Amino acid sequence: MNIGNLPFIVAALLVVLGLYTFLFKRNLIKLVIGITLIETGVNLFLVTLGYRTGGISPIYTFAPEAQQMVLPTPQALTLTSIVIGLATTALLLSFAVFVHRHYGTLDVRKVKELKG
Amino acid sequence: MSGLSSGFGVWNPIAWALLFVGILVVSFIVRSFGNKGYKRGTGQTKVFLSGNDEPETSNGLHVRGDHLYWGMIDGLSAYYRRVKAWHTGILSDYAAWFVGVLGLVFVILVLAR
Amino acid sequence: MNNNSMSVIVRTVTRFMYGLIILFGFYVIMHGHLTPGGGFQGGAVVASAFALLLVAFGSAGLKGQLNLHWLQSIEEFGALAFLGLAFLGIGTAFFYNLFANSGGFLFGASVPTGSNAGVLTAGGLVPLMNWAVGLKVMTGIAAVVIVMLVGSHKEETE
Amino acid sequence: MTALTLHAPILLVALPLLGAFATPLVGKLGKGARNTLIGLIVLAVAGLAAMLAIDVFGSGGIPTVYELGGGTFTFPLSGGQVPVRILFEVDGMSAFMGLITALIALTGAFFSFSYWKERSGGNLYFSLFLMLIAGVFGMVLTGDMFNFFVFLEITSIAAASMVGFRVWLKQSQEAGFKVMAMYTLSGLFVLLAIGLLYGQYGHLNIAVLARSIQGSLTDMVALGLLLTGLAMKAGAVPMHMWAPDAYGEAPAPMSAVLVVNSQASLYGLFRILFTLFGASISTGTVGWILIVLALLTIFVGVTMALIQSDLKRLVAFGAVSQIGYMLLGVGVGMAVIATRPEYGLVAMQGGIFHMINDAACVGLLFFASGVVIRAAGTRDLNQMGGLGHRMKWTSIFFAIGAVALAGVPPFNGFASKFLIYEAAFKLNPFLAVLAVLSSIMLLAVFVKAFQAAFLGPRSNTSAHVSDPSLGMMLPMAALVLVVIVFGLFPGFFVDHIVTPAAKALWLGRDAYINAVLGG
Repeated sequence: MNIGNLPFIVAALLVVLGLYTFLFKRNLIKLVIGITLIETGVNLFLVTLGYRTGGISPIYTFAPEAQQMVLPTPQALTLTSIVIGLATTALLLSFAVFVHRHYGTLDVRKVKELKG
Repeated sequence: MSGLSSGFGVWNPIAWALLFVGILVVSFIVRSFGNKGYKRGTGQTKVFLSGNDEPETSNGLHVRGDHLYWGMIDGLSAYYRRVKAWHTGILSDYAAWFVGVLGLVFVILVLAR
Repeated sequence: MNNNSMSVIVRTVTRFMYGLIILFGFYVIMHGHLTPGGGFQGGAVVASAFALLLVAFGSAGLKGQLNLHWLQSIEEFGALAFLGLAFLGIGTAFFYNLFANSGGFLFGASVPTGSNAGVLTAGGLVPLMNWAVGLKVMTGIAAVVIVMLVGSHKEETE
Repeated sequence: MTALTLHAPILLVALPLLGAFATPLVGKLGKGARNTLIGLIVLAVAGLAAMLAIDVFGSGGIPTVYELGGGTFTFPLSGGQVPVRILFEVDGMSAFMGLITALIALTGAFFSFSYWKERSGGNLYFSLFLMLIAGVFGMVLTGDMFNFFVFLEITSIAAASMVGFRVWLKQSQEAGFKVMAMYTLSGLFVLLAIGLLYGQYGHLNIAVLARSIQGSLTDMVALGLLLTGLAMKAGAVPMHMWAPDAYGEAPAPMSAVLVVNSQASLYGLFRILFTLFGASISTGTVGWILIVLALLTIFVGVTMALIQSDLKRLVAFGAVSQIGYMLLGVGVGMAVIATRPEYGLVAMQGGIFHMINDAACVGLLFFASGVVIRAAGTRDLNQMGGLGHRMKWTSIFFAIGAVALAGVPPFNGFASKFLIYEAAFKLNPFLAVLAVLSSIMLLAVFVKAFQAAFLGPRSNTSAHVSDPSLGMMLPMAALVLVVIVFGLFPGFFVDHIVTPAAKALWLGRDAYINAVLGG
C-alpha cells in the first residue's frame, strides 16, 4: 500500500469517529468534540490533497531553488475552514454553557423541550 | 398578460374574479326570490341544537385551538402516534436521520451510475 | 490575591511569558505576507496571551485591565478597516490591490520573482489587511474567552 | 451598463457586511443613527438587487461575471485560460434569488425597527440580521464552490446566533445548540464534497468544474454529500426537525429571513444539480430522489402543523411543508430533463415561482404572528382568542397570508401551485393528488390558527390589544401588496422574472459555462 494514502485513511477514520461521537455520546460537550473531530478530519483531507512528495511549503522567502512546492490553494482552504471552525466551536460551547444554566444538565436526551 | 398557461391548463385570475363577481350577483338574485316572511327576534332566529337548549355562558363561548379538527386528528391517531414519537426532540436523532438519508442517497446514486 | 488565581509558579511564568507571546503574535502578523502565518494566526497567538493571563490570575484579578466594550469596539474597527481596504480598489474591482508594485511608501515595493530574502515593504494592501484581521481576531478571541470565563463563573456562584 | 450595475454583485454582499460591522459602533450614537444606517443599507441593497435583476433578465440569458480583485482578465476568457480568482457569476436564477432576499431584507428591517424598539440587544440583533443577509446574497451570487461554503457557514453562524442570542430564554438556547450543530454538520459534509471535487479536477470555480466533471464514483459520493447536506439545510423531511425549532424560537422577523436562508440552500442544491453536474448524472434517479423528499416534506410538514398548539411552531411547520412544493416542482423538472417534454419547464417555473410566493406569504405570516404573540402575551393558541375585535388589520393580513400560502385562488400561492400540480400530474397523477390534498390540509391548519387567535368573543386578554404601529403595518401591507399583485398578474411575473430563472437552470448550463470560459 502506498504510504502517501495514509493521511486519507486517517482523515476518513477521524470523520467516522467524529460521527460516532456525535451520534452515540450523550454529553453536549462531547457532541461538540465530535463535531471538531469531523472538522479535523475534513481539514486533514483538504491539506493532504495539496501535498506533493518531497514538496516544500509554497513560500518564496529563503526558498531552496528549483524544488517542487506543495499546492497553496488547499492550505488556504484549510485555514479558512479552521477559522470558521473556531467560530462554530465557540458558538456551540457558549450555547452548551447556557443550556446547562437553564436545564441543569448536559445530557442530550434530557434537552428536549422542543419536540412534536 | 395576467393569464398563466401550462400548455394543457389555463389560469386567469382576472377572468376568475369576474366569474366570482358574476356568481355572487346571480346568487343575490336567487336569494331575492326567497321567502319574505323572515322575522328577527322570533323563534326563527334561535339557535337549533338538536332540540336542546343553548348552553349558558357568561361571556360567550370560544372554541379553542385544540378543539378544532378533533375528529380528524383522532381518526388519524395511529399515524399521529408514530409521527409524534418520531419527533423526539433529541439532537442525536436529528443527526441519525441525516446520516441515514446520506447512506441511502449514496447507495441509490452508486447503483444508478 | 483572589482565590481564582493559580499557583505562584504559574503566575510568575505568566508575567515573564505574556509579553513575549504578544510580541511573537505581532511578529507573525507583521510578516504575514512573507512567512507562514498572517492576521488570523498572529491574532490567535496574541489572544492566547490574554487567555493565559485570564487562566493564571482569574477573571477577578484582571478586572478593569481588559474592558469588554473596548475589545468589541476594536474588533468592529478591524473588520471595518478590512472592508474599507477592500473597497479602496473598487475603481477596478473589489479587493483590487491598489498599492501593489506602485513604488509608493505604503508597501509599494515590487515583488521579486523566485527565491528571495523577503521584501517587508512589498505586498500592497495585503500587509494592511493582515493588520486589520489581526486586530479583529486578537480582540475577538479575547472577548470570547472573557465572556465564556465570566459566564461559567457566574454559574458557579449562583 | 453603469458602474453601479457592474459592481452590484459584490456590493450586495459588501454593503450588508459593512453595515453588520458598523452597527455596534454606530449604535453607540443612539437608535436613530443606527436605524438610519440600516435603513439606507437595505434600501441600497434592494435598489442594487433590482438593477442587477433588470440587467441580467434583459441580457437574454447571458450571465454577468464579476472577478474579485480583477482588472487583469476580460470575461469570457479565451484560448483555454482558466480563472484563478474568486468569481461572482449572476445568471437569471441568482438574480431571482437576489430579488427574494432583497424583498425580505427590506420588509424585515423596517418591520424590525418598530418590533425591536423597546427590546434590549438591538445592536446585536441588527448586526446579525445584516450578516445573515450578506451571507444569503453571497450564497446566491457566487460562482465558486469554496466561496459558496464560506457564505454557507456565515449564514449558519449568523442564523444560529439569531435563534439563540436571547440567552435568558430557556428554549431558545436549546434551539440554538441544535441548529448550530446541524448546520455545522451539513457545512462540513459540503466541504468534504468540495474537497473531493477539488482533488479530482484541481479547480473550485463552478463553471470550470462543470466543464470537466466526469460522473465518476468519487463524483457520485460528492454529489450525495452535497445533496444531503444542502437538503438538510433547506429543511427537507426527514432531516427537517431543526427547522421548526429554529423558526419557532427566533424573533418573528428573523424567522422570515431564516426561511429565505433555507431557500438559498435550496438554490445551492439546484445550482449543483443542474449547472455543476448537469447531464453527467442519472437525472431520472436524482429527480425522483428530490420528488420523494418533496412528498415527505409536504405531507409530514402539513400534518405536523395541524397538531401544533404553539402559533409560531405551527407557522414554522407550514413553512417546512412549502419547501416541499419547491422541491417537487424542480424535482419533476429534473426527472424529465433528459427527455425534455414541454411540461418540464412548466414544473421548473412552478417550483421557482413558488419560492418568491412562499417568501412573501411566510414572511407575512411570521410578521403577523409576531404581532399577535406580542399582543396576546402568549404563544399558546389555546390561551388566545378574540383578538380580531381590536386587531382588524392584523387579522386581515394574517388571513390573506394564510389563504395565499394554502393556494386559494386568486392569490399568488395558487398561481405557482397550479403550475406544479399540472406538471406533476403529467409525470404521475399520484404526485398531484398528494400535493392538492396537502394544500387543503394546510388551509385547515390556518383556519385553526385564525379561529383560535382572532375569532371568538371579547375576553379580558383581548380587551386592551390594538393593531401595531404604522412602522409594523406598512411592511406587512407591502407584503400583502406583493401577494395580491403576484396573484392577479401571474402571467406577467412568470414571463419576465420566473422564466429567465427557470431557463437559467433548465437549459442554461452551457451559457453559464461559456460566460466564464468562452465558447
